[in-house]
Amino acid sequence: MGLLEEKFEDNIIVASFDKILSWARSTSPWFFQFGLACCAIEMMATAASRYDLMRIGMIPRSSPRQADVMIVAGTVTMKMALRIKKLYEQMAEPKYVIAMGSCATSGGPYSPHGYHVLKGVDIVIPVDVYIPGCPPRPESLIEGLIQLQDKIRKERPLTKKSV
Amino acid sequence: MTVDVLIDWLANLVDFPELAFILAVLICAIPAFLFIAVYALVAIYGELKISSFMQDKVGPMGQGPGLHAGKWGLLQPVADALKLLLKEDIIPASADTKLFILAPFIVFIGAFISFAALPFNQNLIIADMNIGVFYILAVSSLGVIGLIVAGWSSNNKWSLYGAMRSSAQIVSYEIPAALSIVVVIMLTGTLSMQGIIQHQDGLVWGILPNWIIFQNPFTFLAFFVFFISGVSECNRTPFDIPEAESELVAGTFTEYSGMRYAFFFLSEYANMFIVSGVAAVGFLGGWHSPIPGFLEAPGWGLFWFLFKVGMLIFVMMWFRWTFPRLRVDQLMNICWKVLLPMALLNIFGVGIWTVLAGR
Amino acid sequence: MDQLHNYLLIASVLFSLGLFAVITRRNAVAVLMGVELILNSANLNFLAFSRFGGMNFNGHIFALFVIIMAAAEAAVALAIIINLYNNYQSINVDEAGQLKR
Amino acid sequence: MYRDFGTIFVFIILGIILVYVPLLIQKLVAPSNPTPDKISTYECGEEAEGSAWIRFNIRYYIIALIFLIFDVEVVFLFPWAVIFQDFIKEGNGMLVFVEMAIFLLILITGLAYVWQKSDLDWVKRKIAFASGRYKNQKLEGEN
Amino acid sequence: MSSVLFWIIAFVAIGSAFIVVLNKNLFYSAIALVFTFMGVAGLYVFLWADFMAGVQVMIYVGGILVLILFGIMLTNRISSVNISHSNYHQGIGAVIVIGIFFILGWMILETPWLRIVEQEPTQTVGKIGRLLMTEYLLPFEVASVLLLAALIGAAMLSRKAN
Amino acid sequence: MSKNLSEVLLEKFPGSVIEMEEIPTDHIPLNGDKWFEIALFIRDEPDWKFDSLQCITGVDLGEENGLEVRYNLHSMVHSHKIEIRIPLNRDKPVVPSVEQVWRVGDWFEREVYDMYGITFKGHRDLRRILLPDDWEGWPLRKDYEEPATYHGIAVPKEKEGWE
Amino acid sequence: MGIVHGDEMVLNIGPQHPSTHGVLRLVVKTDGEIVSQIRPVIGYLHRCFEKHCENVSYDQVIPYTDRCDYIASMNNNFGFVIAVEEMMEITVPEKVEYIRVIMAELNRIASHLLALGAFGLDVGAFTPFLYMFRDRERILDLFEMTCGARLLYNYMWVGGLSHDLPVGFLEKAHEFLDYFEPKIKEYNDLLMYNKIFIERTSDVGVLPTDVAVNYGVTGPNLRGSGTKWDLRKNEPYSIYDRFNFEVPVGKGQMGTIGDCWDRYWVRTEEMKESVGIVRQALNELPVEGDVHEALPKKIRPPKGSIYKRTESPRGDLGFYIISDGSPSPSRVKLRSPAFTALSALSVIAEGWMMSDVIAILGSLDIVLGEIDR
Amino acid sequence: MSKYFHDLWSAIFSSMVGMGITLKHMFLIRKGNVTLQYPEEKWPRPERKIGYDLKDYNVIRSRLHHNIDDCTGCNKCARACPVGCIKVETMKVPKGTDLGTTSNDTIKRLLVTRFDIDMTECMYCNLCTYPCPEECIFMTGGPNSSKHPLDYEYSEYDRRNLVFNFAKVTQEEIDKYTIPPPEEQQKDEVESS
Ligand code: SF4
Ligand code: SF4
Ligand code: SF4
Repeated sequence: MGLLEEKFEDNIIVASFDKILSWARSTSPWFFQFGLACCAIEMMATAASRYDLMRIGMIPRSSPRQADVMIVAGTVTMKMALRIKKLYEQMAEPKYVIAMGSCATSGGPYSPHGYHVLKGVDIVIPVDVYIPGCPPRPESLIEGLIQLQDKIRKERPLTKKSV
Repeated sequence: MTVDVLIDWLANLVDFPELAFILAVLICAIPAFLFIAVYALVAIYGELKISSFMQDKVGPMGQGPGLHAGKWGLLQPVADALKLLLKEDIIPASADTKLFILAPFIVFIGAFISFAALPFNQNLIIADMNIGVFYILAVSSLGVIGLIVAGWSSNNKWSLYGAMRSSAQIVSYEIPAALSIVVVIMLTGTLSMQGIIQHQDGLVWGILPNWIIFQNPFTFLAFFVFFISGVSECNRTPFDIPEAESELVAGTFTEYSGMRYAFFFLSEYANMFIVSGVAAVGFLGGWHSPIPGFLEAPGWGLFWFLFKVGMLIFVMMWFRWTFPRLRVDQLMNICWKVLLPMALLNIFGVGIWTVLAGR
Repeated sequence: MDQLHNYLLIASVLFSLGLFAVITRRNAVAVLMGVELILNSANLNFLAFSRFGGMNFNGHIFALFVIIMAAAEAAVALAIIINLYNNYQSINVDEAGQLKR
Repeated sequence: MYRDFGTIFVFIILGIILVYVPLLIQKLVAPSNPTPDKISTYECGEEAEGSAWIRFNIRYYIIALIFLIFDVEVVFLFPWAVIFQDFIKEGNGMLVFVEMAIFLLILITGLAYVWQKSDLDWVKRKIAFASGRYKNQKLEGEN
Repeated sequence: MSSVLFWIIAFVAIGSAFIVVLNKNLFYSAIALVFTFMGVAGLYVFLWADFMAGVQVMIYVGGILVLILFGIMLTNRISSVNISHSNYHQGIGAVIVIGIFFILGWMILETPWLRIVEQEPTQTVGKIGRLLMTEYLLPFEVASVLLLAALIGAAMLSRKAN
Repeated sequence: MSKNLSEVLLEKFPGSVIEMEEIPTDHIPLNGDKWFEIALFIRDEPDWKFDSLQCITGVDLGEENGLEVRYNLHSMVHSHKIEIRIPLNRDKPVVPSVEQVWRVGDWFEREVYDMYGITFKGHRDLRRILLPDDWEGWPLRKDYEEPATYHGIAVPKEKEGWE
Repeated sequence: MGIVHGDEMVLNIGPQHPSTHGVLRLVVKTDGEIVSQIRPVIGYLHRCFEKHCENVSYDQVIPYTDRCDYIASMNNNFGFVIAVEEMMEITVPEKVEYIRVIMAELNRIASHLLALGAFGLDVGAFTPFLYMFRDRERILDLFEMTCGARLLYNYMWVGGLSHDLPVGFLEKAHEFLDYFEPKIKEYNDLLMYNKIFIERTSDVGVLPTDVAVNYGVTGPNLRGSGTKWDLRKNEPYSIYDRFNFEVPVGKGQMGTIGDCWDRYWVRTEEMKESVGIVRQALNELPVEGDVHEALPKKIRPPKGSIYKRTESPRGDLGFYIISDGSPSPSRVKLRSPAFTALSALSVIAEGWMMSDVIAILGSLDIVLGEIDR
Repeated sequence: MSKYFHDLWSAIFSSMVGMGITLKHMFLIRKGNVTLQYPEEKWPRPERKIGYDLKDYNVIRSRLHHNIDDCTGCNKCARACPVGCIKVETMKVPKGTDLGTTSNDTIKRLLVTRFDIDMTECMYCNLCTYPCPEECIFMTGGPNSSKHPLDYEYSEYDRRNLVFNFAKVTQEEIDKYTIPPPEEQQKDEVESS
């Protein structure tokens, strides 16, 4: 943990500082290009001109070290699950995960007989936001991302969490 | 010149000349750093917006619930920078820790100290050295070492590829760039940046400003040779094979996160500024206004210089968002088989031209 | 800093270190680095004498030529080293000496 | 001269500080939680097979070799270029130019040599269905 | 002030030279060499040879060192033990070298050096250029032949390396 | 078409075509023993020229009937096609590999091996292709049971909150 | 120039890599920049399609076929439904046929746009990719208008369609075609005729015809190699024999026949042809007709099997369906064109440089969903 | 040699053409801009009048809605679903109980005690909506938007929130309608368990 993290009592200055920090985090969530299946196409479509993820500050990064948000877009198979876990581990903190689409959320259409499909990516990594849809419309994805931003904005990195 | 002026002025105030000197340099250097930082923010913003506009989209926008990046996303780069500051700093276990830490320092300093020799206007130059241009060429080689160190110490295959590619690329393109600068020196007879700019006063061919680019056809060619080499030295598309995202993930910087990555990023943008700055000084008349005698005051000098640099940086971005990238051997071919002969041709051409024209 | 012998002393330290590398190191590249150190010290001497000998620039010219030589030497030496390596899978200087037929 | 380079020196020191301070701040505010998986080498999600520290095949090496020679040449061109105008004014322009031209031509011969010997080309490899531009490539092992 | 700077730079140069010589890891040696070269370039500045300092940085750091780094990467499997190459005859070497150093040092300190202090030159490059074009024209042209030879030789050697 | 070919094959490779009560029109049932030679023959014979192997399908015909491999061949030259079926024993399914006749067979055969556990004799690189190497069982056989865990990742049999 | 051999380096490109088009993993042996061996590892997206097919009824298979080749779902639906229709001997109304062709061709355009854009991305051009996505989005609008989904449609049913065309579709479609045709020129100017692109792709990754046939490569990749083979022409299914269109084959304009550039070019030309087909179909589309007329009450094909091929944007898409007379198929095998194309990668890409391998992979236009199923 | 210059020329020329195109786009951004700034603007949806048995089924693939009041519990939708993400449980009610009618005037005979849709597994294929005789399960928007607003933005922090329970039968109601099972049946159950 960072040396100053959660070391401060809550007061006005720290709180406003905190606000700025979480504002920065929430405003520039660079996402990790992690397309797995059909949802990835929709993710690309969202990043493309019509919906433009850059609008909300999301820039694709292909190295996990520089990414903040991992959008798990697509079906997670058993073969892939271990890799996903590894890649998630390799991301620098703070890191967030979005499960995009039915497959990533719970195995989706492939859950009944999918012997090789992981029934939900949350079995291997913690997920922050679940976006339903198969594939989710770009609007849904953006909405999910905004939800995530809300969540990030509520975080207080410096303040001791009041119990 | 500014430093000198400042030193003299401070020396009157303070008794110790050393202290005055250090103070004066600090007074210059801190703004220089701030300038780089602000410039980088602006350039990143510009890059995001320009790329977006070229791609028929809007780029960062700061509206709506949860999307407050300022109006038109003006604060986007600020948020990015702050966020990078807040990112965890990862040093891979298998990396060579010492060199891994050292690399951003080398790369950043290599870019940072070049700024000392850029003339922003008639007076605003931190160190107007006798060997100004040569100095910039020389210290740019520091960046190469930094990149090799970064790539090698990461112990990551992509990084290694990126480092090898970029070092080979930068050193190769240094030759045509330097040869094109030689063309400028041949005409101006000085290596000092201010000297070069002062030489470009007045008119040539009756209507054109007496910028070196317009002085004869070979200098015109030399400008392009220099600029293309410069683009390549900054590792920008179409010469961005070291960071080729579709091949090498993130190239040299694959393992870098947080602030260390930010410094590489910063140096990349700083390098763009330096290359454009040298091109502006060497070929486009530096702080001279495009219409001689019009708006030539020092304040306007700053404007003209930044304007020219900005335009060149815009062209670099324009390149980036238009072209595919070259393959590494084609890149080398262009350097050795196109640009180098052209640069040599320019030297001969300008030499003969000046000898015959007598100036 | 205005003393000639300061420079000469520094140069001699560099020279000694370079020499040390040349005679003790086995790796040919390391030997090459030692040689570069020696050449550097020589250059330092040239320039020092040039400055304290009346600033007549002959020393500069000499240093320039030394640098050229160093570059040419480095190029050829490294080419030889690579060659050596490819033939013997080793760039150990004394082994290379033995392997010569 | 001292002043100029002293400035540079201070710049270097300052550069170090300016890089160091943000890193320090980062240490203070950023989370840090190195787990063994996190600090393992990234290789597209796979376990890295072997280290990257191997003998790297450097076709770049020969480029660097040629580069070094031309770098030296550039260094010679600079002093010449500086006094070129002076000599022209003295009326010896042609002479100096020819002197340099000889120098350059000798080196251009070198360039032509390496070009002709296709030392500047990158490729020499075995491709199953090479054709067109890549058809007449000498394969590995030939010369 | 200037003398403090001088000693700092001298210290950097010599200290990193020690690393170059003594460090086991060849790559580290090479990186330390950067600092040696930079330090020596700094000393050149104190000798009023700004152009030479630039040349030093450009050729040594930007050229020779890159080449050396490539050479290291090409000939050494760095992850393996080979990189930590052993030195040999270190004891004897040290004795010889220290001996030589003392002789040199004694000589340097004892010799009554002639000292002509001049004004700092305003222009170094031009002077060098003028000398090159006049007095040293022949060596200059010969240098190009040397470079040509080096180029061809190196290219040929590395072509033969197969 | 297939009648013709089966006659030719019977002539050339006696015993290779499985006799049936009525000769099927749409396919040729083959005995697997000589399959490699037959494949070479029908690929190169100018009359047939089956230069393109369209598909290899493994089939599980249920408990009593065993497995089968079906080859769909096509000729680019003559533009005709044929289907060849090789029935196999369920316990020890082995069939000659045609990977070296039609290179496309390489992956197709690996896939059939992966899914049905049918061994292709003479295949140079017979590994699992879609599933991970350490997967157990042959998933497309009718009697396949899904494994409960894979590398420590549990496969939830029942949905959460779904009883 | 001399070869100085380095150690061979084993490099994993993928499964998470920006240009493996999903979750392909290439285990690559490199010697410096030059790739000496490529071993594709697939299966990271194996979603047990065939197992699902055995457990659901025929109409429920259709949404799963969507998800196989998710870039060209319509074509996958098409292939499956006409296979089942052939088994059940259903003739579908004229109108349905026309609508199917329109949809399939529009989807072919969309798929090619994505393929070309991604190829551009692989060679480093970012902007054309976004332009193509922008125009693809308009096709998706048309689809969305028709059936409500943007990517996975479940539109074609056995014996008919899920919906009739919506009001205003024809105008919109014409409008799109008029808009789209000039855009192809823009893409070409921006990317295809760019010298850098030509340098990167021509003469690179040559796939000779005989190798292509032996490797079962079909579709634009085979046509890029100069073989005039298009199921729409050679074995016309549905109503393709009524339309007038050309089958573009690679001519080696910029280099050798069968190089990456040719494959790119063939796709561009195919988009133009598809535009033509859609135009014709839109004009001839019968106004009257019920798209649900031929929907069977129960989909129970007779016992037997069928292997039916159609021309998907990636090549011969074959469905091998075995029916045991029950409502759910006993075996469905999808013969994927991308599967065979990828299997040819190692033979055509070995010996090239890293960047070329990426470009060649991009030019083959693979979709992992279809390869792994 | 001429090839060399030709290549050079074509490189310059084609680069210029490409740069011209991007520049044009950049300056015409106001006109060519296609971005939908989502939370503020929503894409104008085309009018969707799509005939299917003359009923204006909406086909925007979005969240499934269910109108429990109209449901007869016939389980057709659940059987049509390939994934099995609809779970319908019904209960026989004693003869003569009036459960009301649906809007299609079908008499409801079964009490729907449970109607869950798991939207995390749904593949939005729309197959479940066609067989429903009462048109009470539908994806929203379009002609159905009178019943429910268009609804595809419902991402959640918790996956469980994506399982929607539509049945609103209370325990009392269940108790009220429970038919005491005949003796034999009870015995069977005990044995089997
Ligand atoms: S949720 Fe649907 S669209 Fe997304 S990956 Fe799964 S099947 Fe494909
Ligand atoms: S839309 Fe399809 S998957 Fe979803 S509940 Fe209905 S039938 Fe099932
Ligand atoms: S088909 Fe309609 S009426 Fe029958 S259970 Fe489903 S929703 Fe209810």
